[in-house]
Amino acid sequence: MIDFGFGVNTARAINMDTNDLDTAREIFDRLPDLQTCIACGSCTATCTAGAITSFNFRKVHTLVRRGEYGEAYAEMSKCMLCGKCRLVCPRGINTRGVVMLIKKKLGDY
Amino acid sequence: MKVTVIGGGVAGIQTALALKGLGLKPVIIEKEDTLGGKLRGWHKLFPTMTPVGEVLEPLLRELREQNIPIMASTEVLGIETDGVITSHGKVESRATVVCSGFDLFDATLKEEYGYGIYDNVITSADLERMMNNGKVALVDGTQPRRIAFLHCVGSRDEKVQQRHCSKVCCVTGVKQAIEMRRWFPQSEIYNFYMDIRMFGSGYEEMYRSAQQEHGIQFIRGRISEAAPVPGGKVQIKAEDTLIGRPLKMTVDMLILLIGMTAGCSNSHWAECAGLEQSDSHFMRPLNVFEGNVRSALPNVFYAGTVTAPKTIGESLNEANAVAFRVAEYLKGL
Amino acid sequence: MNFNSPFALPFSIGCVVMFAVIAYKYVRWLYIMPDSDKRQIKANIFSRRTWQAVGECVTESLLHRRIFRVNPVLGYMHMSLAFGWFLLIATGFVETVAYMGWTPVPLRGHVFFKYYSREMPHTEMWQMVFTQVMDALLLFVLSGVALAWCKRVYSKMMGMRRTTRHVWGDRIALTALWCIFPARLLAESTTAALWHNGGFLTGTVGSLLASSLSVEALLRMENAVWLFYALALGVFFCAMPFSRYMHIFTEVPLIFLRRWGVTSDDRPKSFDHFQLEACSRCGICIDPCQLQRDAGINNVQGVYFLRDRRYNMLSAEVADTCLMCGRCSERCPVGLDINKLRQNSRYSLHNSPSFRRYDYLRGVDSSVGSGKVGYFAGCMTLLSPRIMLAMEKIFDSAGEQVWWADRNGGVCCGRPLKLAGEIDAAREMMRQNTALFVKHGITTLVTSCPICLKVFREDYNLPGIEILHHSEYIARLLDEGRLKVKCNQTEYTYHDPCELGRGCGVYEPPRQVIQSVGQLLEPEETRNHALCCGSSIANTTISDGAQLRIAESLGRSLEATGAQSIVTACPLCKKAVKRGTKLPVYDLAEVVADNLTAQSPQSE
Amino acid sequence: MQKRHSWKEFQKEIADDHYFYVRSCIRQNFFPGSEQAFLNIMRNDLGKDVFEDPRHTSCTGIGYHSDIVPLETIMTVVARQFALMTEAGYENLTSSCITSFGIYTEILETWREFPETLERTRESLYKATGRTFEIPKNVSHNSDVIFHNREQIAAQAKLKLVNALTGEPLRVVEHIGCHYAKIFPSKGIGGSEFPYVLAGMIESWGGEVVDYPERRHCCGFGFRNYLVQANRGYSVANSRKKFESMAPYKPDFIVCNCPGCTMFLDKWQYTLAEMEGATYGADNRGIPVLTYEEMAGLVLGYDPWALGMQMHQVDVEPLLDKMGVDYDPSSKYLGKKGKFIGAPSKAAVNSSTADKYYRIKR
Repeated sequence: MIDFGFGVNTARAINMDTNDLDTAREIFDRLPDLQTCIACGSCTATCTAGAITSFNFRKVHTLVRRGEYGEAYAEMSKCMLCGKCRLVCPRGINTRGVVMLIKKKLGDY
Repeated sequence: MKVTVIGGGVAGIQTALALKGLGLKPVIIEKEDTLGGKLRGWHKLFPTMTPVGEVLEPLLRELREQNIPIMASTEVLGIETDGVITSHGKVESRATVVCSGFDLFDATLKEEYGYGIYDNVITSADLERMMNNGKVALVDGTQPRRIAFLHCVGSRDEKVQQRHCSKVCCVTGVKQAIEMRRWFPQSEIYNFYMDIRMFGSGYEEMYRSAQQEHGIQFIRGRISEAAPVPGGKVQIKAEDTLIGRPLKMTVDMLILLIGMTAGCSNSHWAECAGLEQSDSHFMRPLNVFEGNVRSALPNVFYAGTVTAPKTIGESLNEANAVAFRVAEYLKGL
Repeated sequence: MNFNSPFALPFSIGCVVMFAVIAYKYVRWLYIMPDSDKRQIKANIFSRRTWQAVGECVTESLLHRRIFRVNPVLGYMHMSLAFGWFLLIATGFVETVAYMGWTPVPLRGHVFFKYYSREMPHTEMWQMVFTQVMDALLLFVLSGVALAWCKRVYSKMMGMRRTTRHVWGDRIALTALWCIFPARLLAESTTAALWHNGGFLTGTVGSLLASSLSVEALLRMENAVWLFYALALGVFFCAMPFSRYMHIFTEVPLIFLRRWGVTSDDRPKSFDHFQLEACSRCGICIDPCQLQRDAGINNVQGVYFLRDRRYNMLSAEVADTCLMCGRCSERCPVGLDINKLRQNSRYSLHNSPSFRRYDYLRGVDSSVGSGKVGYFAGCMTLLSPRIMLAMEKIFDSAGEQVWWADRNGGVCCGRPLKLAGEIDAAREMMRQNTALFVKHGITTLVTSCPICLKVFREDYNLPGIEILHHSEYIARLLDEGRLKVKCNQTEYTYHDPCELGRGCGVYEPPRQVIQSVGQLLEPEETRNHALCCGSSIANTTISDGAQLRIAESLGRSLEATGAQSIVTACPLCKKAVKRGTKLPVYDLAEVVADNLTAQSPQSE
Repeated sequence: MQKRHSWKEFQKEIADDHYFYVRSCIRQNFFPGSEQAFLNIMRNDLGKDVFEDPRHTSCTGIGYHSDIVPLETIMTVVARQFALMTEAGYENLTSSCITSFGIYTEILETWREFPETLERTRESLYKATGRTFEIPKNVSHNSDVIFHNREQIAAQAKLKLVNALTGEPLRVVEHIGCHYAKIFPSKGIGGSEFPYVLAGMIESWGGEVVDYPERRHCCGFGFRNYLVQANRGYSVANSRKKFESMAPYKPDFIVCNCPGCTMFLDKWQYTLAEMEGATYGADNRGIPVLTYEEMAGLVLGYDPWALGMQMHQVDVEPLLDKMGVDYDPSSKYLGKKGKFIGAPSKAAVNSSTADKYYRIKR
């Protein structure tokens, strides 16, 4: 391989054809409630960790649902599991369960 | 006293029945050879999944029992104060109710979605037809494994001069997604939406069950273009606006949820009777409050989707309302 | 006397297997015990605690006092089997010695003495007494077996709505156990029929047999039934160390180790084996479980969790699906610390070393105010501003200078992560908060969240800082006269938060506070048996619907008191209970703040 | 499957004869044969009058799009080209370059919208050179002219865009170039969404157009993106996106409208092969990239080496073989009078059997 003094940029598009969606499917098979997210952002607004760092639960779980797992484990690891998000979720999603499940499923990433 | 009802869809039929119930003599003028309008092309109705026949059949039966005169295959050429001029001569009447309904948006106008160009790009109306025929499949007869619905095709779109929201496509998309899940339990189903407007009773619940029980995935973002890929599939591009990144995927079937556009006869009404159209080309009612079924002319009334996109229930309500207004008007003469 | 009859062979094999396996297990577990535990044992082995342990062994392992408290019939059933069998063995041993003198007799000689002594005369008065006593004891045990059969068919008789669903190994051992004593009765009765002896039980059954069967038939039968008896014993002994009956012996070392101060820990260790294998799978823990009662979850209760973990088939789902309310441990007849075991199982399943995970916490300090008293609201209290305002009013009224640790958002106390098994991550939060408390020089730390309270008391090292729940703090202010409240006739009922009551043993202070402002009505299940609200932070698996059903069930029980409003002392409970009832739900602080009298004296 | 027909709604006027010809900077350097081929085809095969003034210069479009040349300057440069045309007595401009075509169109539109800029330009040009000019009657791109005459070329064709062995039409990827119609859709045949200028040639000459998802995507040139070395990864990434999208259709070749696109779609294939080991054509080779003149030239029976096809990064021999072009492989690198012009080292995207992949010494 030749070094031309620049690298090829990676594509930014979420490619649903090449992304591995099996893990995502396993996650919402276990917690179908996650599918009911209407992206209101309450979870992120109330987040204890989100007040201190850039952690965005809504965005991370949406990425995971699209098969974008890179960073998801590291991001989810910022969660303190305090449970405020679960109390404010209008859809009654078991957000803490989602955090635990995503960390468990994506531990290898 | 004689009242002309232009259009034999649900609004027209119910208007005629309600007028008859108030002791008036309605006559229905329908340009097609059968009554029922667009409803005949639908399969099941949201949000209760009621088969169309359960709504349409009793209406038609009632119409027969009431012996309401029907002029089918008749075009209306003009509306006058003392009657309506049709392709089969003049019909004398003291009042006219225009129930000429809406047109379906022509999806070929959004050429970037490839309707009429790529095989497995269909509209929501095509899907209803397929379900009525009892066979939903790809063009080659196989089962779709990945299905995408696109909301707002021909609605809220300046590019095709459709600024308005068609109101019913959101819930139709949810309804059809659930029906597709029942047809193809193993498939992946995605709905691409800009906003999900679940305004009616039971709609939100249906939306939630689509997400939770039927595993329909909702992606916020409008598909910008579709392109064919080998094997009869279609590659679509959108932005997942909740993530803020472009997204592309290949689907077996792309279903365009086409909106309601103003009926093609509306401009004719404007010309021949001096009635007013709104910016969206639907007929403009006197006002949208207590005058919502009246036109600017005292003897011309509206009911149903001639004035704006409406659900079947809303059209039926307007039909009853307009009968009351017509009776009130005739009494005052 | 010749003890070499072949029928006893299964029994002998069973004995060898059983004792060998048990010895191997105990030696291994003691050997791998951490040094700290070994030191603990050495320090306490020659103390009063050893005698207390002996006493507990008698009252619990033999008499099953705690089960009697749950239900007398159930207690009797367990006692008759355990104590009855023990007495049979002990009395049988004495009987053998009485007959044979101090000569070496193999174990089977003691157990099958009725067979070996069948040709001996049984005419002496003391011999008759032994025969009758042994028959009485056998009847005692048989009555227990009969009750056990009944329990299988109709468990409500013993106050249990549900019984354990057993695995196959347990079923084999159980079947063998149920056969042992009827087989013994049949064997001894057959011998009694042939030799015309036996007591009131075996003799009577024997004469019935003699009257209906020929001698030849009886002779053939005798060998067969003794073999059956020995087989039942042999099978039971072989199965025992691998089945739930391991608890019979294991409870004894457990009691001693526990008395000597050995406990389970945040991370799994050797002592856990004693706890796991001391579970008799009696299933008493199933009924109190609200997941079973209200949410229809039937495979996660203490008994199933301990079983799954013991057989290395514990799934994350079983380990995680638990409210950790502690109601099961309150009833456990063996006194197992199920929550601790579950938590350290979660550690094995979920803990991931943190490294740089919480780097972003460093230096976070959004506290306001200053004072010797620090108030840590906790994440959940931040979602309940009424509690915050009430606390502010109380502090003002008492003239307290307060440092607000997390009024503008803070760092979680770490307990949720700890309960999820992520101990290392939780330590990061603890380090951060500890540094914050020390930095601001407080001497009293008040929190209105029992979740925080428990972790502050259990895991934080805060020398010189007194940790109080706001219920304790308010009770103290009232005692000291620094707060003045008016007492009215409102009838309140109080919901004990799990983490505050069973978790920290704080039952009285909230009650004192409520009684100072109104009347207190206790629900049926209260204090250490209080129900959980269902939203427990310890659970990450159950759905919103399940949480709601639990809350509604709790709501019904609180409404049944006839009280006008519900008071609790936990922000999470407050939110959860609110969903399950139409009654107003208040935090303790709100009730106090609403009833403060204006002219409360400022403390000097 | 239905064909798209909406391209017919986007038509433009193309002059029939008497063209003033302006060249492309990139093509003169990288595909000089193509410009010569255009002149030959126009003059010899189609019998048209094409005039070229050797004094004409770069339009300075690359400088303009890289923020180096100001608008006033480029307007004056363009005005000078028009002055040369006026002086020669021509009214129809035809440009060899898409960037130039875009520039001419943009400046004419600017002058139309803001007549004062036209006056200022006339002034500047007169002050600087003493020249005056007329606005051209018709501005077209060379490909428009070829498109205009495609049926005549088809009538004179010696070869078709057909696989000589199987008789199947060749599968052709066409790439229009952003500045052809994305700036002024009405100035491109078929508009910006469904451009037809190349597709029309391909269809007329017997080939089949590949409609692939990234058909409208930019090649990645982007001026600044390429000119700054550190940004080139972005440029390559865009080309890669197109290659990945077209590869499943197994195209026989790519035909380009724009000098920059031709260069990048050709050369980035080599770069990607070297950087990522990725090739997109048959047999793990590259996909040949042709200009429309080369395509027309092959159809009209020109010798590929006379068309300058030895200048390509991706070897064209597999395509020539497929089409049944009669050519002499050994004379590939022989210039005029049989002089050896030098040959490049073998690379993964080349089709000729290479002994080994070479390494460039840095």
